[in-house]
Amino acid sequence: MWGRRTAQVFPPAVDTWVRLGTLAAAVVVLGLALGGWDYARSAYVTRVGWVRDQPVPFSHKHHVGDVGLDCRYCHTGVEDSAEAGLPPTHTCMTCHSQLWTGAALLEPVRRSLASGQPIHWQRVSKLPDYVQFNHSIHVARGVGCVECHGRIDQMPLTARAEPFQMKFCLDCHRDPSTRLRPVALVTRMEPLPWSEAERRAYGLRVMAAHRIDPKVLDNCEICHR
Amino acid sequence: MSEDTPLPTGLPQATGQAYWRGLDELVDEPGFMATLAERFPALATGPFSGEAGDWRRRDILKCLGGAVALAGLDGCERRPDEEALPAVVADEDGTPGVARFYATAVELDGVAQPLLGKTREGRPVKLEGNPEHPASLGATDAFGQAALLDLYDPDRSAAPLERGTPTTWARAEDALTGLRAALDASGGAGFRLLTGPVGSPTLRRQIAGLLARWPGARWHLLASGRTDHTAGGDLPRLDRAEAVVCLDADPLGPGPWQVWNATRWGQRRRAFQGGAGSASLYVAEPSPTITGVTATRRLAAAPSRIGVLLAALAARVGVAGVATAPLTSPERAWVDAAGDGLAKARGRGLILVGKDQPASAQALAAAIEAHLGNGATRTALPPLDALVPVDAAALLPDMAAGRVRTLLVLGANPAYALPGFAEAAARVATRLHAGLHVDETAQLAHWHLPLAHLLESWSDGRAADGSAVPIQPLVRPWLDARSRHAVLGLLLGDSKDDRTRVRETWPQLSDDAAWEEALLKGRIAGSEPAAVSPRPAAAPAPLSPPSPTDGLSLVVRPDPCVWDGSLAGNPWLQELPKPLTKLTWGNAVHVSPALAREQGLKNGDMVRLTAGDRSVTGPVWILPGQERHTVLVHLGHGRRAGSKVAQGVGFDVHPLLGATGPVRLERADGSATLASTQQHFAMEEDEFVRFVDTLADTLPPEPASSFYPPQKSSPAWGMAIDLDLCIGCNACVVACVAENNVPMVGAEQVAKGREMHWLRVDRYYRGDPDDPVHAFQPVPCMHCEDAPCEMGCPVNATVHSPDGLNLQVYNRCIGTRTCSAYCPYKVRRFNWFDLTSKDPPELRAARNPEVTVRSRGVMEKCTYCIQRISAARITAKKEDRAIAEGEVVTACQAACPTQAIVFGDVSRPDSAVSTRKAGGRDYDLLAEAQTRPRTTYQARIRSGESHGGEEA
Amino acid sequence: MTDPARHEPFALLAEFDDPERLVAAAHALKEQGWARLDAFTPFPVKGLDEALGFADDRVAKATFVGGVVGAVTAFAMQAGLSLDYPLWTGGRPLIAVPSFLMITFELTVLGAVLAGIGTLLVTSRLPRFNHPAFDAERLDLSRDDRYFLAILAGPTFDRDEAGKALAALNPRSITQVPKEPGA
Amino acid sequence: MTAASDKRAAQWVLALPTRFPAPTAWLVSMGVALSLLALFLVSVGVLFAQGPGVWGNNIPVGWGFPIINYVWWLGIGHAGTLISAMLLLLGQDWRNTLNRFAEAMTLFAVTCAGLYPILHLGRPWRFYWMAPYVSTMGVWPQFRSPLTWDFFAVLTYLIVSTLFWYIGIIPDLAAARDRATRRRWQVLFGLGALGWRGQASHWQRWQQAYRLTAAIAVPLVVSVHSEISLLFAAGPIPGWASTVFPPYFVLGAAFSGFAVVSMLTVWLRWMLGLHALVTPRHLDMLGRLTLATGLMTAYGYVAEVFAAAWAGRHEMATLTARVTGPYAWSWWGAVLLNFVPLQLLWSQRARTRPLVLLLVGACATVGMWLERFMLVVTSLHHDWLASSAHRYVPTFWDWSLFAGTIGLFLTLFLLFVRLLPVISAFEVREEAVEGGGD
Repeated sequence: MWGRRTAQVFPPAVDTWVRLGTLAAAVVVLGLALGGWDYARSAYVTRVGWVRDQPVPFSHKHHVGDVGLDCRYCHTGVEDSAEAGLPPTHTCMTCHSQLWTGAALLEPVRRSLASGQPIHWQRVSKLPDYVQFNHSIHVARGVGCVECHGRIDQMPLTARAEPFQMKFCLDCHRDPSTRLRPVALVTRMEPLPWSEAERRAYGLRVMAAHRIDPKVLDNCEICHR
Repeated sequence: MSEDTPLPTGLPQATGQAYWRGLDELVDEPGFMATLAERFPALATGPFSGEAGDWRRRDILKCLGGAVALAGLDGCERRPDEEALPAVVADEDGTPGVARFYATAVELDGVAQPLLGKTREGRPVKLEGNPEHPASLGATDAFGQAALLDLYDPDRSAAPLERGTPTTWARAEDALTGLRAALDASGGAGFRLLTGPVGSPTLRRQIAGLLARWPGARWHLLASGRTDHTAGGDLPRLDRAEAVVCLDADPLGPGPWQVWNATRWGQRRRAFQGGAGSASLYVAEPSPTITGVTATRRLAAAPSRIGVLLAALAARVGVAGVATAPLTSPERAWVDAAGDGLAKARGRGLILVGKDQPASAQALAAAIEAHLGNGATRTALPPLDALVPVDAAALLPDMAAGRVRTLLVLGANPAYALPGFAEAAARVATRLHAGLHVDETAQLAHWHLPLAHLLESWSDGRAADGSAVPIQPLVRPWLDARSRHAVLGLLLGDSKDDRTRVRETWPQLSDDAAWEEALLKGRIAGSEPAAVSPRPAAAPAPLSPPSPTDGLSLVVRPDPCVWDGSLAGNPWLQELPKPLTKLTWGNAVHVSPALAREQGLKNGDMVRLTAGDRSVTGPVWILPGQERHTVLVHLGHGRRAGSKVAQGVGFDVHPLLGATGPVRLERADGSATLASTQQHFAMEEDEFVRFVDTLADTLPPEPASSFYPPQKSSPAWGMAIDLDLCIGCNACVVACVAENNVPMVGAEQVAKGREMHWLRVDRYYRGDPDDPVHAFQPVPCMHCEDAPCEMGCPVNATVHSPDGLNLQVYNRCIGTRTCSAYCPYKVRRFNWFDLTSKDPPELRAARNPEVTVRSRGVMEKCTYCIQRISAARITAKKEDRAIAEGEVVTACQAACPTQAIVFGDVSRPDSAVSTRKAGGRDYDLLAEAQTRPRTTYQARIRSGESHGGEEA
Repeated sequence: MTDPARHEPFALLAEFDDPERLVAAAHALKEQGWARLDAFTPFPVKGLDEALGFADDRVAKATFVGGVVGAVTAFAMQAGLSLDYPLWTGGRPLIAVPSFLMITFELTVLGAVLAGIGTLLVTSRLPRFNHPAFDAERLDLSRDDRYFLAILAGPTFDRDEAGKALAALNPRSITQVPKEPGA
Repeated sequence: MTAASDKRAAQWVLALPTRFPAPTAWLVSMGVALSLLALFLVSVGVLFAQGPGVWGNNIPVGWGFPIINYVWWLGIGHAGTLISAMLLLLGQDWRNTLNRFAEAMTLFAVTCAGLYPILHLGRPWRFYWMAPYVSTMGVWPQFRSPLTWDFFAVLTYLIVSTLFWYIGIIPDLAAARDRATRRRWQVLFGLGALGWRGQASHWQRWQQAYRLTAAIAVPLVVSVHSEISLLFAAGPIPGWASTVFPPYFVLGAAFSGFAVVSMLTVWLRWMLGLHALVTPRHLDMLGRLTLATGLMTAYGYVAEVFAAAWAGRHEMATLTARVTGPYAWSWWGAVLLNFVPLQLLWSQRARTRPLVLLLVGACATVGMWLERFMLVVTSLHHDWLASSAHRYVPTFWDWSLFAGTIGLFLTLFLLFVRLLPVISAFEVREEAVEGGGD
């Protein structure tokens, strides 16, 4: 019937298609929004759980979990410096001059010592350059290593445990009470034998004692300078 | 964790496993050493731990890349995670991320400026004054601050050159050995050593040894027309002088003695503010200097009139038998004022006469001082030793005559600074040059040997007060360069290391304790020269008749920013606005407004300046307050070689040095754009800089400004800048640049109005351009309580902190520039381009790791050195105490030699800043803008008389 | 031409060539008690709504509601988000009502317009690309300069009654619009 | 004119796209437009590659061409909505021949305006931080900032004026669909018409929606440009902090808008031969509108001078700088171009001369641009401290981007002219039948 001049430009199917199309468009838009929201928080962006190739497959699980080294044995700066610091080759060799002296895995370490060239570690817990994080004050207030670095003692290969995004920092800065622990136990990995209520009660006492005011803790200049 | 938070019951006190803390628990811990090391960092460097160990902490090359990565310098955008490179050997510099300070010094014209070098991860990132040293009192000048960048200059010479081609030190050593043999044979005949002024006792000792070993050798001094401070002379004591008269002299101006004089002037002036005696400064000068701007009474006088003024002054104070010439009424008024001032301050007066003035003038000044009994206001320093160099001028004829067979130029640049050197050098058989750069002289030399920067070598020096300063390296030489001592050592065939050489110079340092003490304090005890009795005043010689004033008189001065050109490779100094003109990146022919009117000149017009048979061509700059017929030019520009930064900037006026004959100024073709950071200097009816007449006067109170209550918080940071103390020396500006990683943008961008300085020193004048009143005003961010900028930002990138800081969050900024548009003070700076990410690693290493490096398209501004505030806050928090008064010192405040800048907590009534603000001279800049600035100013006091009276 | 016998009609149309007669006709039918009346015109004809007894103000209501919703949302958003992360700017209070009114007004407008136009489309069942009306002979002229009065087919629709009623108005022509497009 | 002629004209308008009368003139114009558009792309490329430093902006003049052009375009973008909405409510039927392309002009002008605030940013790729969305930073926009207001204002204005224009064109698209013989036109118009069939029950709702939107659009226009004025007036800068600004800006906007509408009217009339529809009466009316708004703008100038006169030294200094300073040409240029040629429009003979209207419109358009330049630059280049005063000199890339957006505008407008009914045919017909009928 398209032959004769008529106003009927479209077959009935068009209406169906248009309605379906509108629906589809709505779904797509919604999908993109949710997808984007999810992507920005996904491990792909935050690198949470990603293991990076290291010159030496160093196992925190072995050294911390099994051997029982304290974090501060290698990360010596953590208590009095902004940076926890990576151990110099000498620190590795304090033990490995006696243990596993011939292990192929440790060849890069020995080479480093011999050549004086540092070991090229790949940083796992890297904050953006515009964030000024200070380890010492967090340790001094009893923020456990595990709060940010996770159960490092269970990581055969080291991976980022938390999304180092602003929201992550803010959550703690706005309510530190449940993340505080006795300073003596900051490097301890296993969860404390405390109920949530006990933790909060303790945290609140610490905050009172040290005049920690969450209202000013989320100010820009605390981290950005 | 503190006792007031006991562990709740049920918590295991033992922590499962037996953690072991580290080697220090296994080995015997040297507790004493640890604490000592903490308090005296330099000790931890273990100078006694042997050369190798000593180098370790300074080992920069090893981890430069790592240091760059760790320092977090890559701007605001997200980057893939970098590699981390821990040191191979435990860092004796202490934990990474903790700054350490080491006492050292840098030299200008052979005068050492005592410094503390701040190092992070084993590399210097900032220089501060050494509070332990009387010649510094913790203050620095612009040159001292900028020395850091010279150390990291990517254009520094990296390897020896033989006839221009890179070679090894081994070959250089062979050559020197050969030369030594030849000289031994010939007794040094035809050997000449050419240096700049040498203050280092060790270097002088080496030179003495050289001259003794080779009697035929000569030592020449290249001072580019400046006095050799190391040859002894009078040391002014402005702190004791209640009335100072400067005739064509610029004691507060840039130069080796600026810090000494400025700190002393600051002491005097502050005492005067406190009611303890007068602090009058009478200046007669051909062209305005910062001393003239600071003066309580200034007179623009042609150089030729200085003698006349001096005579009149002598007559005024009653020196007998002085022939006087007639004076103009302004001159008369000035002489009367100055004379009365001197008379009032009898015995506590000081007369300084510029070195360009004839000896007769100097003698007359001495006579007046003697007449008034002004002995206490100056100390006469003896020459350092018996060595007296021959002036470089005497070298050229010898060279031209072929009497020079071997010439060793050590750390000087005669091919640039000594007209005629190049031609004469052609007749010299062997030309050696040792310097930091492959400069004009190096290009003429057969051998060029790269020198190490003072901050990376062992040495010593003489501070302004004559006392000796040990110089220790902050970092290992990261280029294949040798110290000046090592170079002479090679020639003389002694292979000792520099540290030994220096210690040999100082027998009193032979035992380690004394040596360590010297290194810690940054001064060598008992090295102060005994003050000799001042030279007896010669009888007033008859003054040379004043030359006709119709002709022009030429004044040649070192550039206030790049000095004699040796610093021309330093971008921080090239882009530093000159105090009076605010010119950057180049020099100009400065003329008086009157002369400009006569000859129809305007800023930027090219002119040919001729003195006798020599002439140079350059752009004109009109300088209000300059004497009618005086023409001022600055040395130090028009470099033809050396650092890339230095080349092709400005024009070289060395040819005019010592030129005799009439001075002429002709219009040349064309004009040039001069990169000035300030276009309008006239302060009409505005009161940006406010004055009170006398100490007793106060400013009228401001009406309450805002509807909202003022901000209450503790701490509440604020700053007070006393314009009565500020001398506009620019030390604060460079200190700010160094502390805050402020990028340099170059002449073109400065001319467009895009300089990045967070802190600028505005300069105004009021009144008749031919004889105006000048004033300086440093302008950082005002940190307004009711900040308009914050209202404008759509993304919360600039907000207010509870302790009263106006924050700028770079990584949140999207660059709408609304904050800048709304800022009445225009203190905000914008990254119009990517200014940082292409910096070479050397410059990255120079950056302060505690300050974010800004990326393209974000706004930045003064933060009150928030990184220092945060550091103090964290330290205080760890010790569970409030931040102590004076614990936070901003970079500008630390550098200021007169302590014009005070920073602190305005919420405590007892703090220094509160005391300043409580005074009657305190005022808000642009109070009518109703922004409630936290930075306030104290008005200048016109009079220097303790008991009122004088009107300026 | 479709065959009425085989096809249930959508409506019966009477064609007029000027609006006055259309309105008059509409009045007439209304008085005869015809319920399901409508018309097809090239532009909104004055007085036709009254004649046909249209009084649908859903669009107006929706506009109002949309405006209110927009206003409340806007102010709540601004106040809420300012409190969610309280950052101090320019010494002003966190909830600065005068400043918030701007965006409140804008979103009021946006809400109102979106709601109004949305309701227009929904209540008119638009878009509708394929419609029996498009098949009608000459009806396309109703977008030009003809005016059609329509009696829509309903459960109690009697073609002949309607035909007579329309004929009585002596239109230029009477057309039947089938529900299904013809073969 | 007679009803019959109007009916013919209406049919003829609907046939315009399918039987386009002036292909050559159109192609030539399009050629110019596209070359300017190319310039636009190049300028944006250079800008993104190097940063805002390619412009002449500096400190103190951190705002230069981008903000000037932003305000200018947005001002132009106010006339369309004003014409169609306000005149519709006032029952001015003569608007029917103008409103369609006037509204289209509004859309495209606002589009150009909307680009500038984004291009102007130091980090344009972060522009979405101005929107309140759930970010991983937990930070929100600053709702006390005039820029945030503008963000919402411009967005709202763009959406509302688009919808207003669209529901207005639907009936014509339907008519065009029915008249079209070629398939592609049928489909194009048919899709646009959303199946409109002129049913009386639809018309009734349509009228409610259209009139309500119009009623809301008028205050919207006022609010939008008032907020643009607050972008300046909220700052403490002499020459900005003035309560005169909102009305001053709104009137100026309307003025510049009408000026541009006048130019487009004359141009389209000539190019498409719309003499039957765009009669001297329309030109006359346009002339009156331009004259009226122009005079009000002039009043704004006077008021500003008075305000400055008693607002203290800094304001006075700025005023003096504007009149005598280095940028005096922008002030005098604005005054002369805006108000001197305008006086021609007092005479009806002049108003009805297309060429006169065109030239006056052109002068006013340039003049209003100069006014924006004057407002931004003279205030910023020497605001409070003598020390921070600095000259501002636009660069090539400033000009090229400006020319580029003009190209963008022309391209869009020419496409509209080529593809859609440029005049509201059904309203013309309505006017013919109901106006001409009685």
